[in-house]
Amino acid sequence: MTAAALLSVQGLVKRFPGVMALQGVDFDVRAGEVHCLLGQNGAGKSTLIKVLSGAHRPDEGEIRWRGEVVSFGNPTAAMRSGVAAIYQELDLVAGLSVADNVFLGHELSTVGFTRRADARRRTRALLARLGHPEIAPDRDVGRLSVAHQQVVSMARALSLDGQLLIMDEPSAVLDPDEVRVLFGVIRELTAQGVAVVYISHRLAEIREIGDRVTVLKDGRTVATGLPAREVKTSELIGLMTGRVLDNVFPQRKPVDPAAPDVLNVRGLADKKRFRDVDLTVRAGEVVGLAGLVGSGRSEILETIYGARKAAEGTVEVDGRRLRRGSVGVAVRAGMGLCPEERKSQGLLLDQAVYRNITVSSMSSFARFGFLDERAERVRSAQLTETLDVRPAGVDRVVRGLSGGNQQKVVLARWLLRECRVLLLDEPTRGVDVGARSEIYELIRALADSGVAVVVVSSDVEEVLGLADRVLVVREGRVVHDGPADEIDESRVLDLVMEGHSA
Amino acid sequence: MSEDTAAVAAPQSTPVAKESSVAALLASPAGRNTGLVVALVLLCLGGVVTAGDRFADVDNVLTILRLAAVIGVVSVGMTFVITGGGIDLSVGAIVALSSVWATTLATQGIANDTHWIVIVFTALLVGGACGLVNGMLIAYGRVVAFIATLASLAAARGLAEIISNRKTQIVNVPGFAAFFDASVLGVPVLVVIFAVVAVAGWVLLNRTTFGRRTFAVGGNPEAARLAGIDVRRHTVLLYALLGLCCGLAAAMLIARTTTGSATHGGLYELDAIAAVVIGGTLLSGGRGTIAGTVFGVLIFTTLSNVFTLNNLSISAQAVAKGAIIVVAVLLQQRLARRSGA
Amino acid sequence: MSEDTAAVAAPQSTPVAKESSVAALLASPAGRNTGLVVALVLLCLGGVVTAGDRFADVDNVLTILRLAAVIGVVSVGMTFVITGGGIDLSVGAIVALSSVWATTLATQGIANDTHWIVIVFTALLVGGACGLVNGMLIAYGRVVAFIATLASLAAARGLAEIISNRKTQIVNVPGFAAFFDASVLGVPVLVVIFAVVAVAGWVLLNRTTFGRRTFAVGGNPEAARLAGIDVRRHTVLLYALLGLCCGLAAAMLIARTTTGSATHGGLYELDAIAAVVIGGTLLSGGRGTIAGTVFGVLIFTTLSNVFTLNNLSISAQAVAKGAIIVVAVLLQQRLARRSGA
Amino acid sequence: TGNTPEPQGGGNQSGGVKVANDEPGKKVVIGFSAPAADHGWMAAITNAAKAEATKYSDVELRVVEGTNDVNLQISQVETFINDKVDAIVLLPFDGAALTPVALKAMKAGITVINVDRQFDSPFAARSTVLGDNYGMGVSAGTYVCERLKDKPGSVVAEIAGIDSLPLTQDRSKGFAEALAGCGLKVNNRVAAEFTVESGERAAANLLQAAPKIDALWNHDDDQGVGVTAAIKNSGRSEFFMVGGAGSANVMREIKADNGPHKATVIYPSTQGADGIRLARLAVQGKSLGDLVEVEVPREVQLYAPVVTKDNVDRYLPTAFES
Ligand SMILES: Nc1ncnc2c1ncn2[C@@H]1O[C@H](COP(=O)(O)OP(=O)(O)OP(=O)(O)O)[C@@H](O)[C@H]1O
Ligand SMILES: Nc1ncnc2c1ncn2[C@@H]1O[C@H](COP(=O)(O)OP(=O)(O)OP(=O)(O)O)[C@@H](O)[C@H]1O
Ligand SMILES: [Mg+2]
Ligand SMILES: [Mg+2]
Repeated sequence: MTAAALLSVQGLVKRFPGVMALQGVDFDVRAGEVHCLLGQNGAGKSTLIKVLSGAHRPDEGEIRWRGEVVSFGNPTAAMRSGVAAIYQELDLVAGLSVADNVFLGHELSTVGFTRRADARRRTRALLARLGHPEIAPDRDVGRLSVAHQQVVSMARALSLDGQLLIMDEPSAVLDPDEVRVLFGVIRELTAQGVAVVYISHRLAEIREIGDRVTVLKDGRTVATGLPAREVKTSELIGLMTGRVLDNVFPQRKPVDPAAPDVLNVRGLADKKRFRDVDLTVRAGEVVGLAGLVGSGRSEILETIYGARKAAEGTVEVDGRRLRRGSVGVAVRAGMGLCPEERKSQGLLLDQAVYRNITVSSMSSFARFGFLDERAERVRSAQLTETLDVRPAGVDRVVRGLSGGNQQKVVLARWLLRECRVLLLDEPTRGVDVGARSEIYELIRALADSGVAVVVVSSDVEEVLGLADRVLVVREGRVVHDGPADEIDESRVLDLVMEGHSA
Repeated sequence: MSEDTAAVAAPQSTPVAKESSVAALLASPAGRNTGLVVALVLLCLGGVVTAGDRFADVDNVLTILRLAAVIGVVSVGMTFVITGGGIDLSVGAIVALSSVWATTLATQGIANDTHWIVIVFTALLVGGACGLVNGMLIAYGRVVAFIATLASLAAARGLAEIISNRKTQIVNVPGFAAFFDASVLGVPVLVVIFAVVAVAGWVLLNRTTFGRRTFAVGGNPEAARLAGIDVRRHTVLLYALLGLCCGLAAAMLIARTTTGSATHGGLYELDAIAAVVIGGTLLSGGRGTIAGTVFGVLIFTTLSNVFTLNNLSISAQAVAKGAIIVVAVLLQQRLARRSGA
Repeated sequence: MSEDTAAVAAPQSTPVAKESSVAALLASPAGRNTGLVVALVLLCLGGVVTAGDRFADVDNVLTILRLAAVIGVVSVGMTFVITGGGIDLSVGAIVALSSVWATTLATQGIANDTHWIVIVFTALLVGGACGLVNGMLIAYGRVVAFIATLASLAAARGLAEIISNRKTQIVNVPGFAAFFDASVLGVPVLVVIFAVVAVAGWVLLNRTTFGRRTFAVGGNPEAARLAGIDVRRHTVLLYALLGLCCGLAAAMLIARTTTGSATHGGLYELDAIAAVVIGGTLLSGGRGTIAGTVFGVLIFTTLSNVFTLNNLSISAQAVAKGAIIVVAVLLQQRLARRSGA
Repeated sequence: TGNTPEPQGGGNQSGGVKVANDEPGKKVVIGFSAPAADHGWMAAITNAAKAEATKYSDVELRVVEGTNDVNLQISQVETFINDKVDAIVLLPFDGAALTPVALKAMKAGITVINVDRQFDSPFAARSTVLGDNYGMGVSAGTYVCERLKDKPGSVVAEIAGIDSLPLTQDRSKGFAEALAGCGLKVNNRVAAEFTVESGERAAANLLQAAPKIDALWNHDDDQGVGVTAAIKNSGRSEFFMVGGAGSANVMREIKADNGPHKATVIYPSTQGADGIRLARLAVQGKSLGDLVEVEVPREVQLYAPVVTKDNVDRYLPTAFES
């Protein structure tokens, strides 16, 4: 490992209207190392990445590349120098094929004409290297699952052949199996001397892959160069949040055996993704759905919610059968869905936070159709405070929030509505450790107040720690249904992967 | 961004002032629309300098407002549709069809026997029905709004021609013109109607669940659907609302010209969309401002008034108009950016 | 979705056939545009049934194609702009201005001394320059495309009227009309030009980096920027390209009418946008198909040919046109959905 | 009432007595194309042509969609040529632009009758029926001069039609030149678009621009309905108004003498109908009844008379209902 820094950053400052996203960041990356960035939601990690990759211009500070001061005025300049980035918000172009996306901006071409066969071939090779030979280079990226889109983003970054690869929460949408493949690729790269900046909210991952750690808090470096394997978890959490957290998962109360069934799903099937799904959730119960990415869990939730039309089967809430394929009916029956893709399915990005929160419960703030905005703001402010949305302020436009904070806004919407049934698809994706435990507390508290909760998560630990009962989904079928305390992580992983060739 | 979001987002300072909805009503459009106000003021200055008293005359101002009234009503409706992520090219044709239907001999016969309000109702009914058809085609038939309303444009104008046999139909119902030609405290009824529609539109868009849903549907229809909003029904309502506005505009136009004709409302679609977009409503949906639209309409009507007062040739008018539009938009953007929105 | 993406996405079966670009060229538009093809075929059947030999006649088909050629060239350019997330309302005005500029006495004088190609170059130059101005206003001035091109529409038409002094300018340059009126293997030169433009457009959109970037800029400008594409420069290029197409269309129109006039190209903006959108290009950008646009143009021109042959009442034509547009779109949607795209 | 339907389209009464020319002859297929009927006069032209055709059992008329796109109109004529019609009556949107295709039709042996807007080649039409746009302006100007000749310094206003059309230029030119003859000029001029609504809009602004007016000439009686409405709204009555084209409405108003209109200048909407007649005669090889000449003449220019209260009864029957 060379001592000379490939990239070093000093006193970096970036302002947005009303917000100082970065207010003095220092750190350096050496060739061949995996440098992890840690920090709470809104700490400035993504902003830092964007500055380093030329997507944002810094207001102050100095960036040195191989010892020389540089200013990456635009992404092309950064790419030319050998910096490749995978952004948190997966900036792919729906409508273009996988291969087109991989080579967008640095197309393989002869006098302007694209070499499509070449691009396809190299894309296939890159995808195979990332453990996903099944993604066809000709598919429309917009039709891939988020996980597959993440893989395409990685293929894109690899195709740039950079010396510094920056990854902003690449594992958030991947399942454990895929994370393992990703780590394999990272090790391969670092062995060739490529430096990697890795961002994740999962401390276990950082221990596994990281060499050094830099912690950001409120746009400032609070610690840099910590040895990833040795540093204590409590120390990291302390640095990030300023407080001590010992137990992430809240205490489970045993579900009252006399509690009534609230959600009752029988024989649910759609045209091709899943079938024979039976699911019963009692009042006060949290049911977790584990499974591989692409196993059809999101589709199951969306179908229960009426956002997709079921081909067969019934959904009952409190004993009343719901009409198929109507979200309105489901919502009126007391259901709420926290969708998987917050940007495209969850948020009104250009609207204020409070409007995003109250959108599903507007009628409770309205008299004769006229809204009481004051009440809306007050209630929203309470919720955002509980969830620690940063920066505070319910009048902020959601687009300006960091990824994790956006997720909390979606969650707040359904907390506000006081549902009978809450369906949560990856509720803590991109949420930092501190806020995560708060969200767990909230889910638990909701359940204890009699709500039936269904949680889909690719994080097996989360499913086991949070749920009373665990269902394992494999290729569109429920292959296991039992209490959470009668099963452990390795058993779940076995079930999940049975017959899977990985 | 809706007017009030911007207004309260800017300074986090005075929560007391925020609460007063009257203050908000006054402060927000002005804050948001500084550029438009400046453009309009400059235009008026231009008018005063070049045409002096003839421009600043009360009668002239009322003339401008009267001219703005008809297209203004349509533009307010258009603001809803565009904010909701749609577009409607058929507004002019709907105005024509409504005006013709409301002035057929049959309608006039009934109105003569009962009350002239029959004519107004007929126009509203026809307009609303056309809007409903547009909305259904778009929401349930899933025809792209641009194409669906282009088709309606052709069909409605054709129908208007068939019904009127391409003749201008003259209105002879007593009381009808008298009502619309009257003034309330010196303000012509037409202008009063426009003002009422604009204020009602502002309230509907910014203070009701309907308006909030409109922003949601236009901003991210998938998210709105998953949040439990019936996006398709709402879309139908938006087009029906615009249809009603067209019907009302037709009634106003009948009163103003004493006629119904298949040629009424020519190119209203462009005028209305231009006023809405120059006002700051996003063509892609999710952001809309009624105040901006009203300023947009006023800018365009004042412009042609100033041109006429100056006896400018039509060609020169066109060139100047192009330049002024661009300047107004640039002004609006620079000022809006500076005010931190 | 671009044609080829869809075409190869559908059946995962024959990777060999996929590689043959000729096969893809033939297969893809057909697969993607089944509905349009069906609509066009139905329309032609309607023509044959109602007008028999008069419709199926070679001369009549060439008449349809000649009519389609001018607006077709504009529509191909428009496909690029719309796919790239823009819109251009000024195309008709640019055609007018180019036609006028290219037929001023001065231009004709030079052309008489040198070669008629001067006229064509002038038209291309003026068109391209107008497009460049549009593009700069939109990309660097950040004026909304709708408003910027609306302003250009007014300004360009006004300028055309001033230059021509509102008189129709007659072309007296020998060779000019002769060239365009000629036929190549029985196909009129105008039609050949349209075909060449369409094929070149298809290749540019689907087989070059420029085309890929157009999709990216229209589909997700932020992603395009992060991928290192100069979004603003690309936007300017798109409008300039459309401007060039308008210049070419102007030259073709000059040849067809032997005149340049400020009234040329009236409402071409609507016709072109309608053809593009009915062809399946998304008005919001990111997806576009040249083949669809060509079908769209042919559907509209065939429609008016069938009407001409059938002596239908003019108002009834308008109503029928509206209905047929809606049916065509519904057909296209249903069939596209079924074919799994 | 104003919109009482009267059974006649423009040309029914024209021609008066039945002459030998009306005897059925060989069958004639006539194609008819005109600009978009986006205003009353243009609609009346087409209606009159259709009405005329139905009077002859030996005429088959094909009317195509009116259009302001010269490209489309050219292709309509091409379709007629393909169809081998016997004659084409063409009111071109732009005379010069339609000349090449008219030449092509003539070369194909089709009798082309040019109506209203003239081709720029004498070989492009067998015969031309022209209104007299310049003459219309002259007539209007002369009438205004007559009424204002004792009041030098009078304010004259003009509301033109679509300003980008050559015919509007001609009308304005004639008007200005006639006024110059008596020392007057056009003090305020605006242009409308031949529609009621645009007339109202233009007039409302014009009335503000000119606080005092003595005479107002409005090019088109269809837009005149809107102009009258605007005048009524403004409550102004200090001036008299001269119309244009000669719609039945305005003539009734002149007759009743209860509005601003004191006169109107006719621009015959019967041109289309005359075109049909000439086409039929030319194809059948007949001559014009009242001429000694054995062939249909090359050009017929219609007169633009001024209609006032005194002579209105003569013109009312052939006036068009806008
Ligand atoms: N475009 C923008 N406009 C305004 N504010 C922004 C913008 N982008 C980021 N911010 C603000 O900058 C701060 C840092 O955000 P950033 O996205 O870098 O956080 P992060 O550390 O990546 O958080 P997360 O873990 O949630 O992704 C936040 O307060 C955010 O609201
Ligand atoms: N509309 C669609 N058309 C075609 N394929 C689809 C569609 N929707 C989803 N898929 C496919 O389904 C798979 C993803 O399914 P889904 O998102 O339900 O998985 P999941 O179990 O929820 O995983 P995750 O937890 O990552 O969301 C992907 O392979 C995706 O390509
Ligand atoms: Mg982030
Ligand atoms: Mg999922």
